[in-house]
This record gives sequence, structure tokens and C-alpha cells, in this order.
Amino acid sequence: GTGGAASGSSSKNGLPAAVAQSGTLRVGMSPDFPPMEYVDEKTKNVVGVDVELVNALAKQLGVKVQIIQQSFDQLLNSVQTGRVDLVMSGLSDTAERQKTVDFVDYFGSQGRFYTLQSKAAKYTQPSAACGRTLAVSKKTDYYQQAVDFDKKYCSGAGKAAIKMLPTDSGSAARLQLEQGRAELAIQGAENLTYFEKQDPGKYEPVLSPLKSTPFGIVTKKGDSKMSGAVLKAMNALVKNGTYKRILTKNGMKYAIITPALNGRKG
Amino acid sequence: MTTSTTTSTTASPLLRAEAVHKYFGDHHVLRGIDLDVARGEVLCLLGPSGSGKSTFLRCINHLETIHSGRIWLGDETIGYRQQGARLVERPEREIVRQRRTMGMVFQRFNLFPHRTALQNVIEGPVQVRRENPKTARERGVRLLERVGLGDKFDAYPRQLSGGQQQRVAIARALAMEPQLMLFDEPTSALDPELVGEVLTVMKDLADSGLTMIVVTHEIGFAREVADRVAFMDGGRILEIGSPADVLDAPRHPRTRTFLSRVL
Amino acid sequence: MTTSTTTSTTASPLLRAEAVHKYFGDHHVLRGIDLDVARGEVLCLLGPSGSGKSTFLRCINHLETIHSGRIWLGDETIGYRQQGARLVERPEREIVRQRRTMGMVFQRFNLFPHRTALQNVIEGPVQVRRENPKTARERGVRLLERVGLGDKFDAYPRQLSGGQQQRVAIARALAMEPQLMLFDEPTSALDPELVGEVLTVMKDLADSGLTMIVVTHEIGFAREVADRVAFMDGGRILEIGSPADVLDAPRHPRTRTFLSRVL
Amino acid sequence: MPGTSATKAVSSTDPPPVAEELLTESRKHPGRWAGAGAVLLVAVFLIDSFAGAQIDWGVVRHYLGAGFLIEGLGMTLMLTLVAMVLGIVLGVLIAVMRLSKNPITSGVAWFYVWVFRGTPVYLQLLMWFNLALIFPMVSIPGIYSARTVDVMTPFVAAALGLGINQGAYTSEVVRAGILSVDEGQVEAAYAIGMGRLRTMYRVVLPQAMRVIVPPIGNETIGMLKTTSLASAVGVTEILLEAQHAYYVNNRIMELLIVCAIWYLAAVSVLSVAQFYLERHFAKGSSRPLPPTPLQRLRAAAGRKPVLR
Amino acid sequence: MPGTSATKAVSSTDPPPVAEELLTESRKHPGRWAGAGAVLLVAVFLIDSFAGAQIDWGVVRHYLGAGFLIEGLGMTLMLTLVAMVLGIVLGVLIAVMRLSKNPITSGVAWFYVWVFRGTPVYLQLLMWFNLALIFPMVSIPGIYSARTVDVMTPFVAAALGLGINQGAYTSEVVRAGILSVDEGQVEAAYAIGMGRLRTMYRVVLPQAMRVIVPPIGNETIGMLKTTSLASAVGVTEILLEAQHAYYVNNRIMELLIVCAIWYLAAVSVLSVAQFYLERHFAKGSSRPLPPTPLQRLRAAAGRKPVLR
Ligand SMILES: Nc1ncnc2c1ncn2[C@@H]1O[C@H](COP(=O)(O)OP(=O)(O)OP(=O)(O)O)[C@@H](O)[C@H]1O
Ligand SMILES: Nc1ncnc2c1ncn2[C@@H]1O[C@H](COP(=O)(O)OP(=O)(O)OP(=O)(O)O)[C@@H](O)[C@H]1O
Ligand SMILES: [Mg+2]
Ligand SMILES: [Mg+2]
Repeated sequence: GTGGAASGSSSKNGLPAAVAQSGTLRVGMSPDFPPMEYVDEKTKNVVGVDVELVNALAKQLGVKVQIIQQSFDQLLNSVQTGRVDLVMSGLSDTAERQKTVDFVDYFGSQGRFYTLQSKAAKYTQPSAACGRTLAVSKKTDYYQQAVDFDKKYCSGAGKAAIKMLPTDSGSAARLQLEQGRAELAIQGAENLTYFEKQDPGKYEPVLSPLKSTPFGIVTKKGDSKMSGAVLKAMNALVKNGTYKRILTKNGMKYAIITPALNGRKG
Repeated sequence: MTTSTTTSTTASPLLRAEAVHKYFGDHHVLRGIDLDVARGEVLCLLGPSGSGKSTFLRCINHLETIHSGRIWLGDETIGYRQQGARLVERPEREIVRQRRTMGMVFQRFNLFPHRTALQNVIEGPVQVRRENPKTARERGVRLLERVGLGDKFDAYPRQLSGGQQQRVAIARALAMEPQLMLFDEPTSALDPELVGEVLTVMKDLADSGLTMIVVTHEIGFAREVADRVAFMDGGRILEIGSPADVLDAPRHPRTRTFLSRVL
Repeated sequence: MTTSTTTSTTASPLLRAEAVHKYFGDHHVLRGIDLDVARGEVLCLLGPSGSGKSTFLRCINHLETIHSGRIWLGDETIGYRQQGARLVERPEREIVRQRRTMGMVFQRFNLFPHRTALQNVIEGPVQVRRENPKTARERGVRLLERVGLGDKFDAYPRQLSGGQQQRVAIARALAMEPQLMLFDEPTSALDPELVGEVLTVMKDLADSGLTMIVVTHEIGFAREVADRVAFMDGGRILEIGSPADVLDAPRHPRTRTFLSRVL
Repeated sequence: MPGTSATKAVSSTDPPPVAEELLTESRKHPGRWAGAGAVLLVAVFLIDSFAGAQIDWGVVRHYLGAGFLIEGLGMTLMLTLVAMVLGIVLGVLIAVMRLSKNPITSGVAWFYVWVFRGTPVYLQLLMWFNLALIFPMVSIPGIYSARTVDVMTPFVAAALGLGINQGAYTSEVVRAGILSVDEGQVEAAYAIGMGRLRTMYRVVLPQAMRVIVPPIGNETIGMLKTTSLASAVGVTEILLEAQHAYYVNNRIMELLIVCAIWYLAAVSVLSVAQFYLERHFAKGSSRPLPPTPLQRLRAAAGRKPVLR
Repeated sequence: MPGTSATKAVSSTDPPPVAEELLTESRKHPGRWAGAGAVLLVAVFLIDSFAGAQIDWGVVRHYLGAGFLIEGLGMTLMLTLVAMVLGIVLGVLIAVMRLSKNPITSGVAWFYVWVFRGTPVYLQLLMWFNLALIFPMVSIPGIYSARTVDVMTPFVAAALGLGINQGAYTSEVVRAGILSVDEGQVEAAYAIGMGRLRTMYRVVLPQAMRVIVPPIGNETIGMLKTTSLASAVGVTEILLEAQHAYYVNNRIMELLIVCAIWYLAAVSVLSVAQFYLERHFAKGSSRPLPPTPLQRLRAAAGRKPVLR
């Protein structure tokens, strides 16, 4: 139950009154994105880098965390309707998305091309990807980036266009690589680290990383109290070293950025 | 076999139709039916196919609306109530109540195929009259015995011959204890050998004093059982009178041709 | 009206049944039928309900398998071929060919409801005999005119009265130019006034010399048209002979009770 | 009102003595107007709520004209068509097999229905698409040989998966339809010398269509929506196109509403087609046809007798 | 063989002269055995291919016993049950409304079917779950009031969305069923004084069930699979559980095959239920009932006359 939604009186940590009173931060996650968030098979809990980060964040804010699992399509609606207080699920901050929600950027993700290790030697320069079949999850920002890449190096440069093979998840893209329907795939660098742990030596990143895009913590558009409190707490985590420690521990040093509100421009 | 072969009676008639007209679309099917049926009377209705016999029977039961005219059952008009100079259709509740006072037996039996003979018979009493199922059962058994089906309580309709099915249908109608029974060609879907069974049951009913209107092609039955016989054609009653008069000395030429073909 | 009232003929019979037995499950429905029908003969089959008349007719057409015995049409055994001491069912192709030589008219007409009268008639010639549609049409028109339906070519079955439907069914069977016509109570689903139409058509066919086996309850028709009448009961032919003998002086007591009830 | 007396022959000359002052009136339904009012109020309230909701109708309007969604719709319709045709052909075949007296034939048909109706179509799609996991090559020995992944394009996999799955459902519908045709029809066909096959397609199936068409209409409309699963194997149908857009701009509800509008339009067209198809196959059936909207209009315009 | 001569009365005394040496034999079907062989060969080939495929059957075996998938299956079954009950109740109601002579009643029913059959159920689910976008609060004035998001839990949203959508499809099936009942049945019911409502549920619907049950069986089996869409609003049914597992371990095909096996099991149970339900409602119908498997066994054991 809730009292009045009056967010007037602020509390010590700057959180909206309703959240501060309940003492629980409800976080929406779509646990389909290892190693950022996924379901642990044994405990059935949602675990991952985002979970570690949000736990630290909540500790900083002096509240408990309640993780609410939802499909990707549903996450933003849930912020809108107040079903969750924020969403932290590997969502990229984009200018387009900023029109409807606010982002507190916290993670500098990098897309990587990768292929089977046995075939990695072929890919020495960007034009080597031209005319190849590329599997990429349509749910990610990488799809658009791949299109841009194609424009820049292949179809735009008078070479054979990349054949796009959209899939509905990163793992499905990988399956196409294994069957030989696709010759290349794109995945976040964080996932590739994870695959390496699972199937050592099977895959190999190739070509240079795609443009870095920040993941953001999603808050309701214009709820400056919430986004302000989250940004403040993130900055505190950066300052006390927790942020760096968590990312380094997971082998994601490359992703360290300075937290910012709606940091992606244009 | 019946009490009187002359026509009707002392008191007011049980059923009275006054200038009943009925259209199907542009088709004028009943063109002014006037008819009285006295209590206890058996009226046989004859006529060629398409003359409107079934339609008239269905109007009596308000299974069809009528266009103009009135049908009285006792001192109530069926299906419509007069309000000043207007005849307004009654609400469903009243129509259902009026239908309960009449029993109807159809040419094609129309038994409920998913219920046994006995269940068919007690459906009305239990569901409509809210009778106690146990007493309804007992009465149902007696009725089935009366129509000669003492051993077929648990048979489903499809396990019965046509004649047996029609007798169940009669028992089902009787179970509502109607004041007036309407029969629409009850034997014409039956094999010749089976017709007799049903006619025998109907004759018993007539002898017991039940008021009946019977549409039939069985001239023998009409001659033996009817108090009066009416001949319909083209939506009108062309001739009505004692069986002897209508069947043996028809006045109307159309009646004569019809009888010559059927007999 | 027919050419001879005595029985059969000079040459070999068109149809010969030899000791035909038929079971439905444990139910022994045909208990040894022996029968000869000569070319051009009209045989009427009488008998109470359930005596196996329809079943026998259906066995002739191999719509039912038989258990033992043989049915000859000309010099072929129907449905089965003798191989040494065995009677083996023929392949579908041959059965279809044999059925084409016989026409069958059902009690409930069984017209194709999605085709007009004329389409019903030419369905067999065009689809089965691969006749040219145009000549089939012309022949169909003549056949419909022959059964008195010159103005109903384009009517769908449901737009026709029962008597008209049955006449279309007869035309449909005739369109295959059968050697033998089988009629299974062709008039018993009809209103009394409509029976005459169909019987008239059948009488014409008989007069034209077509071989016919007719299951019927119309004693008048049998007396007038049949060359011989057979009486069946309990899966056997109890009595067979000229109409005068069987209908007016039946020898078997069962025939007598039956006739007394139907007449 | 005493009874009429003895025999009388009524004159049959026109006109009849119509007592016009006793014209009947059908029952009044004041509840109807109250009901209409209530429904209208609820409708206005809902429309108002939707209009005022946190849904940006400008965005909806914008995407309604978007070319890529219309292209996606084209793919959806195409896939629906191909899958339904395959499904109906298979459905009829399997239904006839199910009804065969031959235990092997009917057993195979039963197994087909059991497997394909019993497993999720999503899995079936993935199975077809990933057939190379099981059969790396397809070949007709000596004539043709190719890598399975090259043959099994997204569209082929989706059409096969959806069509074969649909065949299992359709076969049950067709079976019910065949069983609904009077046995006498088959006998009449046999009696004029038709074989089994010809009886089936000239006599039984055309009559079964009356029972078959409405549920197949249901299934076609269902298929229209089920095709969105094909996005799992990379067919860019309308919903996938919309997803591509909303993954970028977050306008989830708006884009889904645009899809819904397009689906509704397609369903409306299909419903009209179904209506006329039903009328076509009702030809000659005993239940009278409902009037077409056109006929209704004409009837409303013309004068008619008083009846209900 | 000359004809028999004049009148004769055949003796009717038993036993008849059965010519046992002329017993018929039904047609031989050598094709059947060839067919059986071919089918068997194909089956062996398929099983062998699957077994040898790049699918790890050990993993399949392992997950077949996994508790979380069985829990997910429980949720799937629960949701199917609730949604189908809701769908059938609504379907009957809407079908009866569609057939009403009252144009407003039938218009409302028509609109319901048009909207809910016409839009993707996925969108409908999201709409219900996100009803708060449109109505932030639900309240019965003076009695009860709550935030919509608290009332609209994932399960409630899924059950409402799926059930209301199903109602639109079911109503078409029920409508066809009602129309299939002979008009004479309604008249017979009226004639013994039943009202419209009682006629509907005592006479018409029980007979319509014969036509209704098979497609509803189809739809129930469809629903079993459609519930997987509920994962969009966070209901953890079996497919979502499987996805959670394969996002982590990448065993996509293996986990989907496990799901397929569970679905097949559930569908098999449902099919048996449908079979007996069909028998129940076929009671008293003119088409003879097919024997139950039990009866078949008994028949095979007992001795029987020679016939086909
Ligand atoms: N529901 C209907 N709609 C339109 N016309 C109808 C309807 N019912 C009957 N008719 C027509 O009304 C006329 C009278 O029909 P009715 O059934 O009353 O005749 P009938 O005397 O009972 O004939 P039969 O002996 O064939 O039963 C016929 O021309 C018939 O076609
Ligand atoms: N398909 C069937 N399965 C089982 N029994 C049957 C079947 N068809 C007919 N019978 C039975 O076979 C017997 C003979 O039936 P048949 O229809 O041949 O009689 P009939 O002489 O034509 O009678 P009717 O005058 O009623 O048509 C009956 O007892 C009937 O119940
Ligand atoms: Mg009538
Ligand atoms: Mg018979």
C-alpha cells in the first residue's frame, strides 16, 4: 500500500518520500542478459554485475532492494506506471530514449564483432566484414550500430553490403554462428568475457570495438528527486572505490565511466 | 366413440380465433381465420400442403406472431394484450405462462435427443412447473405407461421407433396437464405399420374428454374421432362441420378434389 | 398395365441371389436370400420394419458387404470374385464399375443439396462416365422433363417439394442408364398428396421395360405394376409370387397379419 | 361469446374481411434504449480515457504512415497466406487419413496431429530454422545437394513451421466437417458410381465447408498474429519492425497500437471475405442465408409490411 | 440357370440352408504392409538422426527432472485453466448476445469480437498490465480504492488478457454450435413453457456441445502454448523458466525440447479428457459412439463373427 504520492518532504538520502518510507527500492530487470543480469540456476535468484551494482547503490541510499523480473518490452512501462522505482537492465542511453525517460549513465558498454576462433584470422580490417552474414540481436542498440558500420565501410563505400541476420537474443545469434548460417556476430564485450568463461577458446573477438555506448539506470521522466538521488549515490560509489572494484572484479575495466544524467548527446 | 358428433356447446368456447391474419414477408399466409373450439371438442384440420395449417397451430401457441386479429384462450387473448385500441405483445413471462396451458405435438417429434424418454417427459414439470422431481417421476412413469411405453423409460429417443418417439412426445405434452392439445400431423413421419399405435393413443385422449386440435391426413381417424372437421386452403377455412358432412358430402369443390386425392 | 402378370422368363435372369447371409455384429440380418429377377421384370418387396429389405437392396449394390452367398448381375458376381473356393472382395475400381450398372433411389432422396436439380442429374454422367458436359446437359434436361420437372432445372433441392426431390433422384439414377433400378421405399417420406406424382413416374419406367426392384408399402402400386411380389420377414423371403397370389391369397400367416395392418 | 353453429361453407371470394383496427404491435423494449445509452456512455468514457492517457497519439499518427511498418505488414500477410494454404492442404490430407479404415494411415495421421499440435510452434520454428543441427546437408541423391542453412531461409523455415503446425489444427476442424455431412450423401455418390476420392472432393468436402469455414476463419485470424513468432527466426514482419523502432525510441505502447490498428484492418478485410465465403458454401443449405449488408440497406430503404 | 417358377411359399422353419463354403473374404491390402514398412523406416531414420544430432540428450534428460521447469509447468496449467474458464464463460455470453434480435446487444457483441480477435494478444496483455497508464487508480466509489498497479498483478493481467481474448474466439465457436441445433428443439422447449434462458441452457447448449467441444479442445491446447506470452508481463511459466536457463547456459534446443516434452504430456492428458467429454455429449446422438480404447481392447480379446 502507499500513502499520498506527494513527493514533497524529502528524506536524508534525497529519495522520494514513498520510497524512503517503504525502505525498499523496487528495481525492474529483464534477466536475459548474462553476465549483467541472469537467473542463477541453483538459487533461482537474479544475479549479475547490475545486481552487484544496485545492491551497493541501495546500501549507499540506506534502503533494501527488491528485484522485479519483467520482459524487456515491459520494463519502461513499469517505470511509467510506478510499478518499479527504477530499471537497471543493461539499457543503452540514447537521445531518442531520453525523450520518454531519464538515464543515469553508469557503464560504458562496447559492442564487439566476434566469430569462431578457427575463422578469426580472416578479419584484419573493417572491410573484411563486407558481404558476410552478420547475426545480431535486434533487441540491442548494436543492430543500429551494425547498420551504421555497414554504411561507413561496406555498402556506403561501394563494397558488398553486410547481410544482416536479426535474432531475438544474443544466444540465438551465437547459435547461427555455430550452424554456419552467420559468419560474424556482434555482442557486448561483457558477454564475450562471459562466453570465454563458459566455452574457453571457442570464440574470438575481431576487428576494433564499436563506438562505446553507456548503459543507464532508468528513472521516470522528470522525477528529478529520484534521478538526483541515484546520481548522487553513484558518485559516492565512484568516490569510495566500490564502483571500480565491482567492475574490475568482473573483468570489465573498459566500462568504467563518470556517472552522468542523460549523458549521451545527439 | 366421442360424446357428441354435433358441434359445440353450452358455455363459452375454450379457444376462439377472430379474423387472424399472418404474413411471412409479403406472403399472406393466413387470410382471416375465424374459429371456435368448445371445451372437450376434437377438431380435425384438413387441407393441402401450404394451406397454412401448421402456421395457424403455431399462432395459437404464439410460436409465430400474428399480423392482426385475436386468439382467445378462455378469457385471455394469446400473445397480445388489448390496451385501448391497441394489441400489444405480452412480455415473455406471460407468454410462457400461456403456453403452459397448451400442449403441442410436432410432426417430427422434436424429442430432446440428449435425454431419455422419462427425462423428456419430466423436463417440463420439473424445470418449468418446479414440481418435486420424485412426484414428477412417478407421474412421468404413469404417463409413459398410459401411452404404452411402460418398458422404455431409460431409452434415448434414437433407440426408439418413430411411433414410440411420437408417443413419448405426447406424454411429454400431457405432463404439463394442458387444457388444449395441438397436434401437427403427428403420424405423417411414421411407417404405415406404426401409425396405428399413435392414433390409438390419440383416440384414448379424445375419449377422456381432452380438447384437441389435430392437423392430419388420416381421414379414417377424423371420421371416427373428430367432433368437427375443418378444411383449409389458401390461408382460409373453406368448410367446417361434422365429419359426415365435410368428408362425405363436401360442399366446396376444392374440398372434393382434395379428398378424392387423399382417400 | 404391365406386359405379363405371371413370373419370369425365357433367358437367364438379370439378377440372381444365392443363399445370401449378412450379419451386423452378432445380429443375423439376412438369413439366406435366394431370388431371381428376370430382365424387364418389376419385383415389389414387402415386409415389416426391420425385416432386412433395405439391407438386401444395399447388398445388391455392395453398399454393404455380405457374409456368405453370391449375388449375380448377368454373369458377374457383385462385390466379390470367386477364386477357386474363395470369394474375395473386388478392388474398388471394379466395384465402382459394377455400381454404375445399377441405379438406386433412397427413401430420403439424398440429393446433393449444394447442386441444382440439373447439376444433380448430370453429376454422374460428367464426373463418372466422363460424358461431354454439353450432351450430358441435354440428356439431363430430357430426363427432368420425362419426370415432369421441365421447369425446375435451376432449383436447389431445398426449394423443391418432397415429391419433386424424389423425382430428381429418379432422374439422377436414370442418367447412368442402369440395367437395374433399386427403389427403397421411394414414397414413404412424402405427404399423401405427393405420393401419386412419384408413383406415376415409376409406373412409366416399369412400362418402358426397365428392370426394377421396389421396396414399398404401397399395396395399390404393387398390385398394379409388379410382375411379382415378395414378402420378407426376419431376414427371409417367406413368400413370392404374382400380386394376385401374394396380396389377395397369401399362404403364410405372417403375410396375412402384415397385410391386414397395412391395407 | 357463444360458439358458432353447425356446418357452414365460407365464401372464398376476395377480399377477406380484414379487421384493420386490431393490428398487433410487437413488444416494446424500453430497456434497449437505456442499454444503448449506457453502452454509448461507457464508450465515450473509454475513448476519453485513452485520449487522455500517457500515450502520445501524435506518435501513433506519425507511425501509421511509416513505410517500414507497411512493408512489415506485407510480409505478415504473405506469410499468413503461404502458411494457411500449406496448413489447409495438409489439414485436409491428414483429416482424410485420420478417417481411413486403414489403421496405419490413420495412425500416422494421429501421430502427426499429436506431435505438431502438442509442441510449441515457437520450438517448431526454431527446429526448422536450425535443422542444420540435425541434417547439415539436404540432398536428392544425384540431382541436388545443398547446405541446409542455405535452403532453410527465414521465410522458408517460418512458412514450413507455421504451415505444418497449422495443418495439425486444421485437420481436426476438417475432420469435424467431414463427419457433419450426412452419411446418405456418401451412399448416393457411391450409388451413381463415384469412387472414394471423387466422392470426397465432389460431394463431401463442398458440404463440409459450411462447418469448416467459420473455424478456419478463426484460425486464419489467429495465424495473422502467430506470424509474429517468425521474428524468432529473423522474418521481419510487422511486429519485428515495430520492435526495431521501439527498441530505439522507447515508444512501445504507441508502436504496438499502430500494429494493432493494422492488424484490425487486416482482420476486418478477412472477416468480410469469410462472410461471403460462408454465404457461398451455404448455397442450397436449409438454413436461410443472412442478408448481406447491401441487401440489408436495400431492405431498409424499401417499404415492407409491418412485421417484426 | 433358368428362372424360378410361379408362386411358392418358403418354409420358415429353422435352420436356414447356410452354404458355408461360400464365405466371403474382405479385400486384401498389400499396400498397407508396404506403407507400414516405409513409415517405420522413416521413423527409425528420424530417431537416428535426432539421436546423432548436435543435441546433447544428457542435458535433456537432466532438465526433464528439474524442479523449476515443473513449477513453471504448474503455472502454465494454472493460467490455462483460469483463462479458458473465463474465455468460455465470456464466449457463451457473447455468442448468445450475438444471436440476439436486439441490434444493440448484438452490436456490442460484434464489436467485442472484432476488437479482441483483431488485435494481437501480446498487446492486450501489455495493455492490461499497464492499465495504470490510462487509469492510475481503480475504485468502487466509497467502498474500495487502490492503485491499479497493485491490483493488476502479473497473474491477474495475464488471466484477464488471455481470457478476454479467448472469449472472442470461443464466442464464434459457440455461435456455430448454437446454430447447429435444430430449430425444432427450441420450439419443443417453448411449447412446454420454457423461457428463452432456460431453453438455452437446458436444451440448446447441451446439444451444441457436440459441435463445440472439438474446437474448444483445439483452443485449449492452443491456450496452453499461448500462455507463454504471459512471460511478457512477468509470469514465470515454463517457457520463461527455460529461457532463463538457456540465456545462461546456451542450451537452447535442449531446453526447448524439454519444454516440448512437457507440453506433449499435458496435451496428451487434455486429449484424453476431450475424448471422454465428446463421448459424454454424444449421448443420445444419432452417430454411433466410437469405442473407448478399453472397449476396443475387450473387443479384440473376445471372439467375434468374421465381418470387417
Ligand atoms: N418461416 C417461414 N417463412 C416464410 N414462409 C413460411 C414460413 N413458414 C411457412 N411459410 C409458408 O407459409 C405457407 C403455409 O405454410 P404451412 O407450413 O403453415 O402449411 P401447411 O398447411 O402446414 O402445409 P404442410 O401440409 O406442408 O405442412 C407456405 O407457403 C410456406 O411456404
Ligand atoms: N448399420 C447397421 N448396423 C447395425 N444394425 C443395422 C444396421 N443397419 C440395419 N441394421 C439392423 O438390421 C435389421 C434390418 O434393417 P433394414 O433397414 O434392412 O430393415 P428394413 O426391412 O429396411 O426396415 P424398414 O422398413 O424400417 O426400413 C434391423 O434390425 C436393423 O436394426
Ligand atoms: Mg404443416
Ligand atoms: Mg428400410
